[in-house]
Amino acid sequence: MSLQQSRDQLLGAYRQMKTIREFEERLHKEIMTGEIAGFTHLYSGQEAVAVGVCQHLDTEDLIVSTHRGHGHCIAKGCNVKGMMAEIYGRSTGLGKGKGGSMHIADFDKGMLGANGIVGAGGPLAVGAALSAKLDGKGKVGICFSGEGSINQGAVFEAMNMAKVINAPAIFIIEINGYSEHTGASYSVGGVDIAKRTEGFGLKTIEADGCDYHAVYDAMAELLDYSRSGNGPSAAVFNTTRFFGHYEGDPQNYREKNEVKDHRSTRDCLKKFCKDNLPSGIVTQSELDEIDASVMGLIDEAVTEARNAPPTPMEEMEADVYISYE
Amino acid sequence: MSLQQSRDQLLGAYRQMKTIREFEERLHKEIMTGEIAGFTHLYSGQEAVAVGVCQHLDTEDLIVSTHRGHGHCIAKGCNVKGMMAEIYGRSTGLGKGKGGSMHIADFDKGMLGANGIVGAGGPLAVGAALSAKLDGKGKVGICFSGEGSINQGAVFEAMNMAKVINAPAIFIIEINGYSEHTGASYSVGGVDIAKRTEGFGLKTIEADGCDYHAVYDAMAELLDYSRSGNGPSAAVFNTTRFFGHYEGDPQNYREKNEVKDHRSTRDCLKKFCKDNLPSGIVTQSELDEIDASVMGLIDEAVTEARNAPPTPMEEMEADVYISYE
Amino acid sequence: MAIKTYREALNEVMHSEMERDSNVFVCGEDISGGAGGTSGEREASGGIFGVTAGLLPRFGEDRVIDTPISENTIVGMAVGASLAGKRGVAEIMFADFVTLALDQMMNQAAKFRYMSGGKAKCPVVIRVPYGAGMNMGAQHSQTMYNIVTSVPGLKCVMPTSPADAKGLLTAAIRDDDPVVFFEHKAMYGSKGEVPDGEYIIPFGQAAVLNEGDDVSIIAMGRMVLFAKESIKKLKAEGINCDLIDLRTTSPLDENAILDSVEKTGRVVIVDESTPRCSLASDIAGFIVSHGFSSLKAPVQQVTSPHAPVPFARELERAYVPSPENISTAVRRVMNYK
Amino acid sequence: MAIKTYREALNEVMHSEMERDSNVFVCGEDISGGAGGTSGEREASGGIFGVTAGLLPRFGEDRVIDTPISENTIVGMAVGASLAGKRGVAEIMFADFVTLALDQMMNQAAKFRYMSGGKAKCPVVIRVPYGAGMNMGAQHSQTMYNIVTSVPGLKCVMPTSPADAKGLLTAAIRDDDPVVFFEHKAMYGSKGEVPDGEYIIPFGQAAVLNEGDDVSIIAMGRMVLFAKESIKKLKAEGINCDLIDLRTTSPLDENAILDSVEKTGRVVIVDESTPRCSLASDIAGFIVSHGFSSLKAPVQQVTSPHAPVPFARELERAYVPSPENISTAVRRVMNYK
Ligand SMILES: Cc1ncc(C[n+]2csc(CCOP(=O)(O)OP(=O)(O)O)c2C)c(N)n1
Ligand SMILES: Cc1ncc(C[n+]2csc(CCOP(=O)(O)OP(=O)(O)O)c2C)c(N)n1
Ligand SMILES: [Mg+2]
Ligand SMILES: [Mg+2]
Repeated sequence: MSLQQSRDQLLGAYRQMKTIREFEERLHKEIMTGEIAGFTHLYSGQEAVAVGVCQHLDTEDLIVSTHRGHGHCIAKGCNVKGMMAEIYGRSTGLGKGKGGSMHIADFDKGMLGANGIVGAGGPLAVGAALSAKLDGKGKVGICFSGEGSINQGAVFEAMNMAKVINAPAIFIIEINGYSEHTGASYSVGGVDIAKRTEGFGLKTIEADGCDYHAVYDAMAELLDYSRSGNGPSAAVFNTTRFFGHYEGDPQNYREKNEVKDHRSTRDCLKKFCKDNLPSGIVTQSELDEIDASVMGLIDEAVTEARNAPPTPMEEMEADVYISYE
Repeated sequence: MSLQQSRDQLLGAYRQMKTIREFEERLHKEIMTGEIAGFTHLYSGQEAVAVGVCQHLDTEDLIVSTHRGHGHCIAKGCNVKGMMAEIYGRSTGLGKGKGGSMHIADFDKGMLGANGIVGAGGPLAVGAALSAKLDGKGKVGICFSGEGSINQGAVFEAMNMAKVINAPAIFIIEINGYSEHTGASYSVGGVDIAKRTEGFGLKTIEADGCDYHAVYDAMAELLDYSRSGNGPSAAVFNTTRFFGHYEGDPQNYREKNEVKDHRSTRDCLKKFCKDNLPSGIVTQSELDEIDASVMGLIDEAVTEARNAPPTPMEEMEADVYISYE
Repeated sequence: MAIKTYREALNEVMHSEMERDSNVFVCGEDISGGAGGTSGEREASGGIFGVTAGLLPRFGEDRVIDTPISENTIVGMAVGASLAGKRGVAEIMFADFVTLALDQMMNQAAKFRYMSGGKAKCPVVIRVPYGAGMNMGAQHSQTMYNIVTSVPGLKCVMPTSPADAKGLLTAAIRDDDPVVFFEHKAMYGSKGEVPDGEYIIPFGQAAVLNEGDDVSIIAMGRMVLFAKESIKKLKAEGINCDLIDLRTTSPLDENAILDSVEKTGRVVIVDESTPRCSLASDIAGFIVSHGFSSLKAPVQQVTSPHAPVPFARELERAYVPSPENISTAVRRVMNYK
Repeated sequence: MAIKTYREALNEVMHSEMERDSNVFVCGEDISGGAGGTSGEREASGGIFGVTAGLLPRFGEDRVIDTPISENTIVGMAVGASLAGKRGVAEIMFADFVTLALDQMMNQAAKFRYMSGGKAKCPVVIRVPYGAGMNMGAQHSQTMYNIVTSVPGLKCVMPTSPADAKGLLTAAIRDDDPVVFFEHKAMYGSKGEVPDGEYIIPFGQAAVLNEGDDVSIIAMGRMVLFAKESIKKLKAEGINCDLIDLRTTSPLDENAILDSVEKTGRVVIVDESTPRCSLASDIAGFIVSHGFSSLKAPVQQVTSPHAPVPFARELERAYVPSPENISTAVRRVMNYK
């Protein structure tokens, strides 16, 4: 039923999903030590979306992310150690420690940044898509959004704008059930998000965001559509988050066993294994090897970040402008 | 086919439509004299919408208008002489000449103001509707918008907000074909506005905005719905404007005979006569009498505005605050 | 008097004002939390900083309104309802998001009364947690009160103690003009004595928190606390300072400023904002225009640098004005001859 | 050199820069007009003030983009494309609507480079027609440049002559940082000599438009023209003024200000904005902090009052600073002893 993918591709996808998962599980532990400052929003549980989308992209396809950006970064190929160092606020971070978890970016990788302003990515992604359109090489601009952000005026404007200027923008809406402490069924009036995006004239596909193959296939269709000059499109993926809104969130709004249940029934990594191990296209020992290498990478990333030099004081007033006098 | 209305009601509606029409036709002339400063956006052509909507309202139902607000003001019962004086920037104006054409308001009449910021009325109207909801007397908050404003984030947010808080807000969308010098078919991505409003979960009716009875009937249904606690709704009315976007607009974007054609085929006053004279429920002589009285009123309004004292200098810094020290 | 936190003081005012006047309502993102959640816990958070806790259970969903993420409409809705006779108290979760709601603040709320020739009344309060110091990065740490202060038609309030939080929020909710109310995030847990019963502090009255003949320190918001620390050390060095806590930056207590400047002739202004078109420059400019003859030394402006707020701990610590920065500035004006 | 209007100078720069660099594009509401109209006239207006005329026929719809009414997205789209390698020139039809786009200006464009540790580049220009004087009322007459100047990461440019319009817009489009470009609506028709060929004025360099030893007049935007008028009259009275046209308010030419103040010791600042946290106060504050020893008199700030812009002709005329107001302020500093 799902599109065929090579063994290498599948192993690559698994590696990314696993890297995201372990990055986040480790952060969850490290944050409790108090060594990491500020706000951290973990992506764990939603890996299949980031990876299923970004598997189709190269560095010239541009993505714009959200406050919950680690997964999108890793899926788009950002350096994992540079990310960890950024989250630790160190000079070796992707942004020299000046951005932090909510602002990780890697412009060389076509990753235009996580973003602390919910909804602000919409217009930016349309700009990225406009740039792609002007270049005429069939590239796209992708906007990741949570379902909470879908109430922000900027996101609606962006959808409309993309349609009007016929830009290859793709809006990925990840319904993880919550906008901070508020459930999706409350904050989204009219509830059916696909009906909204269709109201803006966007070709829209809904799929299971906990199923890597479902995401991958949906994106194949949308990318085909948007890359060929048909304008913007949207994907609506149902998914779940395994941690609180931010680290430290007591999650009183969630039914006690919800996360436990979702971890057992809606884990995209488990689903990936169930879908791909039986046929033998990938083997358990290959996955085990990946697991070990991922764990090693994360370990190193944490150790290196901890030991990295702090950001030097000169950085405080540097890079506000390229030139200013 | 259309709802029955008493003779008095019909004559009242006619008087209002006629007043709006003549107010605008006269302004169009007076503006050329140079006596009226600033930006003036005429409503002529769209009268059936303002009047068909406001016929159902009393002063406790609140409306929020646009930059093209004269028609909504008159339909909601604002004092015509006070309006004219405001447009002339005189001390006797509804806002003592401090607001001008784009900011005419009459809070005692439930008219919360024309507005120079396209789209800003959306959130304000939801607030008015919220107030009505809290009061529990079955009143509503009404937002007039042009189809150009339907691309503004604030309007989308407002629709969603009204749905989420179940406020009796009604969004009236007047498609007059243009947003300044740009056609509706260009600026509204996806084009079908009703599909958008339905995407937000709003009960939506489309009707001919050049037909007073069609507007009236549509509003009866929406008001019934929103007054009884079912939440927000929307009406989409196709209409036309007989003048440029603002006075002075050369209208190069319009087919040469468009206005002439519309004046002959889509004039809501003519249609009103055709619909109501044959049955004899109103008579030509009654309408003639109204016409004469309206012309007299407008004449007086212009004369009085012209002769009114200018706004005194003390007003420049007055009313910024109620109290400030 | 009882010892309370700044957070508690604010929370109690909302409780008592909602009790007192059924026209008062509150709205904002997650101000109760839990709506649409699976636990059924209807108040799951009571606001991300806990300031609105207990309101929903007591006053119900009609008057305690959790909203979608739509800052412009959160404010606009409160404004619209306030024009219609209610008193909306809207929360913008972080001051940085004022960027999104500025149209409803600056072009709508601030101008209705004027444009209507004095007929409109817009008694809305917009509560805004602000400020740096918690490693929240460039988009969750800004001050924004200079922008609000610049807008004719808005009032700008910045309490610096639990008692002032109570007195000023009560005044804000009862005020008939639009008020923007700045609460420093790092101050929510700070404690102090709070008067019992009804307590109102009129706007436009600065508090003189310390008296000294040498230097006038003029500060607002959290910087007042830093100035207090600095003053203690300076006293040990023999430098005695006036400390003027503006409390409201619009209206501004011009007399309190000029009186102090007349006495000392030496001025340090402490403002957490970045320097350009800041409150610091506003007041320095005011003094050189209206208190020039009293001045004995250059006015010192202690602000953050002209840069976004950095994330890294060490940088952020150096970025925000500190008690040491204040002391240095005071010594500099003292040494000027 | 040829005589051109301010509008023509701007228009020609957009033509030549779009010709020179295919990465440059323009976007905004009705910047060509006519899209979707019934006449088939694809460029029906060339911008509501005619500044973008002729671009669409020459460069086509891909690079000359008429947009829906969505200010935040107009700017955000230009910002996003500029991050991706283009150079977007966005138009906000009236400065007053900056309220709607401020998030993309202040929280996005201004901060990308810093937050990315210097990796991002955001060469966007946001053109903003501003100012009062045409009876457009409280929501179509504001200045907004104080807000933009306050934001670290943005540059703020305010040309006051057709020649400066050319030199500064060229510099803005080629600049690698985000630039907000303020054009006074009442100046579009004003004429002056404009250098032929490529002409670039670097940012941060004020122009000294008149020299005199008595008083320093520091002004920006349209106020520079009023100051010129005032200076002529004052000269007849025997008062000779320096006139400093800031040209860019961020970066600010601090040396030009201090040099002049050192010479005259008497300062009048003219700023069309309302007074609080204004450019006038910013510069007055700068002077009292950095040029105090030169000052011989209180700095005079000539601004609009702390009120929205009134509609009525007489009131608006009295509201905006006038040449007479400037002269009065100059006489006042001269008479101070
Ligand atoms: C403009 C703005 N408003 C509010 C917030 C605070 N905030 C951060 S994340 C969030 C919820 C976002 O929900 P959703 O879009 O569903 O993303 P998720 O957190 O579920 O990934 C909110 C309200 C913000 N960062 N920016
Ligand atoms: C925020 C904002 N952006 C732009 C404008 C300029 N403007 C005034 S009216 C208008 C077009 C509005 O079109 P529509 O909503 O269809 O109303 P109509 O003029 O047709 O009645 C525009 C772009 C404005 N006043 N406010
Ligand atoms: Mg979510
Ligand atoms: Mg229209």
